[in-house]
Amino acid sequence: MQKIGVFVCWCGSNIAGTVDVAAVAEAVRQIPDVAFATDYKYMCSEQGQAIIRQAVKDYQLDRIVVCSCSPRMHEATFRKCAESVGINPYMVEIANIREQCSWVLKDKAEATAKAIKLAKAAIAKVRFNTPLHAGKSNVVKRALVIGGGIAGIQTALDIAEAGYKVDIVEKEPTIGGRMAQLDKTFPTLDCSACILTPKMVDAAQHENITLYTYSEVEKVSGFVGNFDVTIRKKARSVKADMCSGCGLCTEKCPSRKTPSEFDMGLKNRGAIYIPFAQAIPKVPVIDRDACLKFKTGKCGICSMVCPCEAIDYTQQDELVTEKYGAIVLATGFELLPLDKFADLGWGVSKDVISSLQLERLTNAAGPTEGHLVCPSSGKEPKSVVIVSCVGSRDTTERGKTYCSKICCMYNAKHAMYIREKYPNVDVTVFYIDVRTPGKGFDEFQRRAVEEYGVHYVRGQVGKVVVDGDGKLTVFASDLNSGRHLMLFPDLVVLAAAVKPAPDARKLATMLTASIDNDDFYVEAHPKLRPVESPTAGVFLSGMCQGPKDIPETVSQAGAAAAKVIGLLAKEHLATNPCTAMCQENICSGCKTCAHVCPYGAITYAGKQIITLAGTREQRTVAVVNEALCQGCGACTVACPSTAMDLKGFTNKQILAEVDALC
Amino acid sequence: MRKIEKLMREKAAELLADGAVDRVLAWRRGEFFYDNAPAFFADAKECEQIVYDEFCPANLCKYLLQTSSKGLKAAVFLKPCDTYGVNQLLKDNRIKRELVHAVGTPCSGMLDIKKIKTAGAKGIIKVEAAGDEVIVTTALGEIKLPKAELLLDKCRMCKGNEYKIADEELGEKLPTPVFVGDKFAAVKAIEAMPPEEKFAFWQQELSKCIRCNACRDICPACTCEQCIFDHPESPVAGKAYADPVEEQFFHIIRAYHVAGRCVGCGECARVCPQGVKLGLLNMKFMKDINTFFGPYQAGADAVTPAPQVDYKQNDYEVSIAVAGKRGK
Amino acid sequence: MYKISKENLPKLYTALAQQGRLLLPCQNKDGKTDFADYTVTAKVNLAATLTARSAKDVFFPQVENLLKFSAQGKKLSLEQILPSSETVIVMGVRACDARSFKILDRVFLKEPVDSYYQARRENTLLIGLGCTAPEETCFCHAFGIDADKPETDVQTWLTEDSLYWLPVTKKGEALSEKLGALLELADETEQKKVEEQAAVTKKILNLLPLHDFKINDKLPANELKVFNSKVWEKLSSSCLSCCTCTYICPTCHCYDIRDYQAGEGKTERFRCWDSCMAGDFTKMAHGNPRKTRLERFRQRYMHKLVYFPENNDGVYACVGCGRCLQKCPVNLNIVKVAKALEVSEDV
Amino acid sequence: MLEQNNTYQPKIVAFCCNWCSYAGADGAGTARKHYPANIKIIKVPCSCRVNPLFILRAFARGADGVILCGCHPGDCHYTTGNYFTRRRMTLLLSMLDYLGVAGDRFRVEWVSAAEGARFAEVMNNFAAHIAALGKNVKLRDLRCAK
Repeated sequence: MQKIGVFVCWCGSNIAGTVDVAAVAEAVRQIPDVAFATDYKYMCSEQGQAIIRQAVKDYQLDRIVVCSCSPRMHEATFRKCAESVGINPYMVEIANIREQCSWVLKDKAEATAKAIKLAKAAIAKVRFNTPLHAGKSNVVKRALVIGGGIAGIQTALDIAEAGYKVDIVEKEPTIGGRMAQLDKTFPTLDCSACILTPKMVDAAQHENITLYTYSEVEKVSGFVGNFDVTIRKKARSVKADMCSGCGLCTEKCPSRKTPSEFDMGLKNRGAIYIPFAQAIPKVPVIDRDACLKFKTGKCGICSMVCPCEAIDYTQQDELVTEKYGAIVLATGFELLPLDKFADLGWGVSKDVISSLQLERLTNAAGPTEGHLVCPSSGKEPKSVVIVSCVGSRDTTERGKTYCSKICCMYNAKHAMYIREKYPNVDVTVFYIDVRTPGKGFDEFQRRAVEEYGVHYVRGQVGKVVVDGDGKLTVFASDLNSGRHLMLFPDLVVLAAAVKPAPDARKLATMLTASIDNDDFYVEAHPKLRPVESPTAGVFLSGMCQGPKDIPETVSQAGAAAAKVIGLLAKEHLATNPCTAMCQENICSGCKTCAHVCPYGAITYAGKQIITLAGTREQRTVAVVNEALCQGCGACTVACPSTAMDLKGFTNKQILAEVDALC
Repeated sequence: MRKIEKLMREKAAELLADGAVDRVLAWRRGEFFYDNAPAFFADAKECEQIVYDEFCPANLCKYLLQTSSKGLKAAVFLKPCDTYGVNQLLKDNRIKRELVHAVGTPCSGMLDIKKIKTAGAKGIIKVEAAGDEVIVTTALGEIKLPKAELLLDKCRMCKGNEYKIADEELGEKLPTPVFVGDKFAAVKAIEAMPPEEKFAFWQQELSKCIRCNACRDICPACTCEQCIFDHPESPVAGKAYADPVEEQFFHIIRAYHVAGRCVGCGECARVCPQGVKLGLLNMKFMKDINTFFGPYQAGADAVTPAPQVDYKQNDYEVSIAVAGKRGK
Repeated sequence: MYKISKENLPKLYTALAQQGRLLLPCQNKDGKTDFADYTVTAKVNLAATLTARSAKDVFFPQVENLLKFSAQGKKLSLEQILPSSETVIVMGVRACDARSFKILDRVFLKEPVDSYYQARRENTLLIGLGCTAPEETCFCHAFGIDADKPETDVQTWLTEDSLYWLPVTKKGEALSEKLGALLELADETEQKKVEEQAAVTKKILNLLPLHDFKINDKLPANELKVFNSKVWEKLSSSCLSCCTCTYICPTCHCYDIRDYQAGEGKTERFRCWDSCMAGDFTKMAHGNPRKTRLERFRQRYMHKLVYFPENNDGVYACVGCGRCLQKCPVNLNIVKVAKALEVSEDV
Repeated sequence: MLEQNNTYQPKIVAFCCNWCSYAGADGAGTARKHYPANIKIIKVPCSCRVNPLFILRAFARGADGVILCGCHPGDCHYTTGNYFTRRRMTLLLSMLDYLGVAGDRFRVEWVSAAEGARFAEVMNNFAAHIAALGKNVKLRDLRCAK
């Protein structure tokens, strides 16, 4: 027979004031397997715990029930106490007779009766408790950062500074990401390159950081502390170790038909190219789809001009496998493709451009060396219209329902660029609302209006019509005055919505890191764990988690780094012992449970099973990875044969509680 | 159908003869003309005993569990509606695709001997379907009856003559009985009842149940190695209803467990010795799944995850299930 | 022999109902006929050849409570639950079902006597009904049962206009006396009518597909060979292991005893039908003696056709009611099994 | 308050997820928000741990009402748990209603850790609702009659 000890706490008058604690102890004493029951003023106090320890010795208790405050307060305390006298901490149950009883009830008889019920329920449960042991898993002291934009770079630098190895995987030929494309940054209007490139260099030169550019994550397995990752290093067709980055090849390349990704298609690049001057590494890549050598076999000019014989047409993709303790997702964003916005002139007129194109047009290192011109004519515009919320806060299927958050600020910034350099160019911004929370942000936007004389019109642009000789007419409404407007700008800038990078979904499945309906990664908890993904050991940095500006991105990058450092600093990870368990003799291997597991903790394996009938058979059954399982219990209900059960909350335990409470 | 029978015998013999399969799953003649029974064939010579006519309602797919678990490759003759069951078994990972040779078998609807008898035919010797009529030869002569009324209930819910899985097809597809009207009409009728009436209705229905488990054992969605109703440790283990509430539990849980798995083959209702209207429970869940989670047909393929293991962030709130009544 | 005209039957039912609890074949909402308590509104259907379920529930209900025990603190108290002692009259019992009770008696009334069964048996009075329209699934003759003469306290026959009534046992006579004027004496010619009708029934029986079906009487002698026969694998492979056959069978009589924890230390012990088809049938501490479907399937038919006759003067545990032929989901049945054994070289 | 003037006290079982609703219940306590004594809470890690079997068992054992509380959709500690709960319980509730047994005796509510006051409010409303319905006779196992 089990020997259960029940300890009823007064919590001073908090409980004893409303509950007849002695009566509770007396009531449970009648239960056959309750070997000892008592009450005391403060069970959590040292004296209180001493009473428990003594009772365990005197009555050889093997299970403990404490009737006290919420387990969220002192469950840990009493578990430790039990452990100190050789009882497994998971043989302790708490009956919450304060928050759920004395504090919500006034009538003493009523409260006492409820307290007794709750105690009986805890006793009923504890009968089925079994000793549980937290498992241990080691931690590989190396982190992987996926994405080499400002978020990835910052996270990597912070981790590296703390003394841990970090690898950055960037799918583009260079790190730097979107920020590298920008001209200036709000709200300070300092040059983007000037603040970014030093960080890029630091990252490249840091002894703890390894860069994998022009590379992609191919495969991820394992779990927190022990990820196995395969990285595909795409063939550059250029030997990085021999290349001096002189750029001769890129100048001489005869193929000039490919629009430059970096310049947002405002300029063409060679088949062999370096995205931009400050690229890191400053090693060109051959775009094999564009290269004549690869297409026709002829040409080969680059290898002829190369002074260091770095060109290698035979180079193959390379697969690198590496172990990591933590993974940071910093996959960033792109602009919503605007094909569906022909009504705003997109794709109809070259002079209807996206905000990122404007950044390139105003950027001194851009295709026009920073001269703002209309792409169609090459002439300076006389007036510019900026349209906010293009595809943002848009409930139609062509747009996104969320607010892209950064547009209001960069619209103001763009307006300022223009008015600063070309005071006689007239700039009008159409907006639904101007949203500029953030330090110095609202002031910034007001400066645009007050000092730079930018026209802000509250209203939507209905359509942008392009006439025969390419002239633009903007039809809009001014909601404040209720007037319909017709404008004739030379340039229209569409502030397109941001969306997560297209490979976010692919990575999410690889890492079992969930994404929301818009493909942004989901946080482990929207408020309390904003930089962690629900998958242990996977962290989020920057735009991939949701729209952010640079300051926010950098601070989140730091936060993610801190989390990673905290994880890598551990020698071992204690795994939560309340995990799912598969009763293999019942499991049919129907693979239903894996569908509902948010952590990819369930796999399947063929095993020799002794059935309940006593026969032996080879069957496929579910296997739970206890390091991954967080113990939510979704699988236990998904399983039709209840083969899946949850330690610490088994079917038997919960049903025992139900029976005791009804 | 006779033509198809010939093709079946040839196909079965051929497959067994050249060792393409170890077993063939088909039907064998019973004591009477109307009680053809599922049967395994291992010997090409035996295949002459294969029968196929309007009295082969049994869905053979569940027998694949036996062959597949023994590592035997089996050819199985599947009427269009039976193919859904095979997909479900595949989806539930209960059989190995490479051990199944699915032979699509045309069907124009199966007949219900009970209906023929209650239609007044006495001393029946032979029954044959001809177009939309059924010719019943009795000791007293021939009677012609309209086929539609004599079809099995499950055939009145025919899903059409498409095979959802088939490695090969026998002959030409046959026109299937066209089911007219709303297949959820009966469910809706019950939904419309006031609670007391619903309760009374189900009390009457479910109290018929003798817990023989035939519904479960024939069901292509009920393939647990160990059913919770048999597991000694399970909270609902039991062999009989010691209290009426258990009748409800058994049927709620049974229907719930096959919800999203139930392919709507109607076998459970067909085999129930007590005539419990089990279809009304399964159909209810099908209707709910379609209305609450979007259109779904279990067994239409072997991959689409069941609605219960899937979700949308903007799913209905639970109260939608009774929204009408609770005005929520 | 007595008689009572059809229009007076309701009077008869009421009179019988006054003598005790009256059960008789009634048609339910779905048109199925089963034994049910008589009520004025009940749709009595004596004409039905066979009730969906046999009448064995009357003596051997699917579930019956045996005792209760409850624990107060550390004390335990017991309470036995006895079967009610009310008189039960079952009317419209067919010859096959009537014989099944004799078979059950061999199980429950031999030492140790099952007091629950015994009490019910003693308190029950059976009114048999001769068959006039046997179905093609009938084969009671294979067990020497006379479909026209049920082994009951009272035998009755239904003709187009009247019900003929013949008390056979003391119990039967006593009942007939109680009914008094309701029953009028039947004269010679009328008795003839009944005999003619019986002759017709015999003719029909001889036309039915199973008229020449019989169980091979050499089965028990060849017990071991039968047990090891290859036919079992073939037969059992299509069996679903559901319990339909055992539950609708009038002679199947296995039961399980279970406890139900009603909470707060209360427990109820009840017995309920069990089935040799069930996976946990006869599961014991060491496990289950019959682990596979084949073994369980074989057990059922070995029991009916071999073991039972061996221990009961050659009486088979089957009465040929044909319910298994009607109800098996996959059309397996004792006839099929017996025939398979007949042709197998193991017998 | 209604449930106090009411002599009949319905028996109610509340399943609460550990991260939101159980904390919410604690919040109700800390804020001394009264709710009927006969509402008893069972802690589960996540609402998705609650098997329909538990709910049916509670009714069988004589519960007059059962309420299941979890994090608001989107806030689940395990990110997706309550999405599955929502689908499962929609089907269960629908079936209970279809059988005419307890369509109005079972409810699912999302209560966050911050909503202590709301927890009490939800419980009071549910208790009043059940009290109005009276005893659960249809889904209870008579052998458990107390």
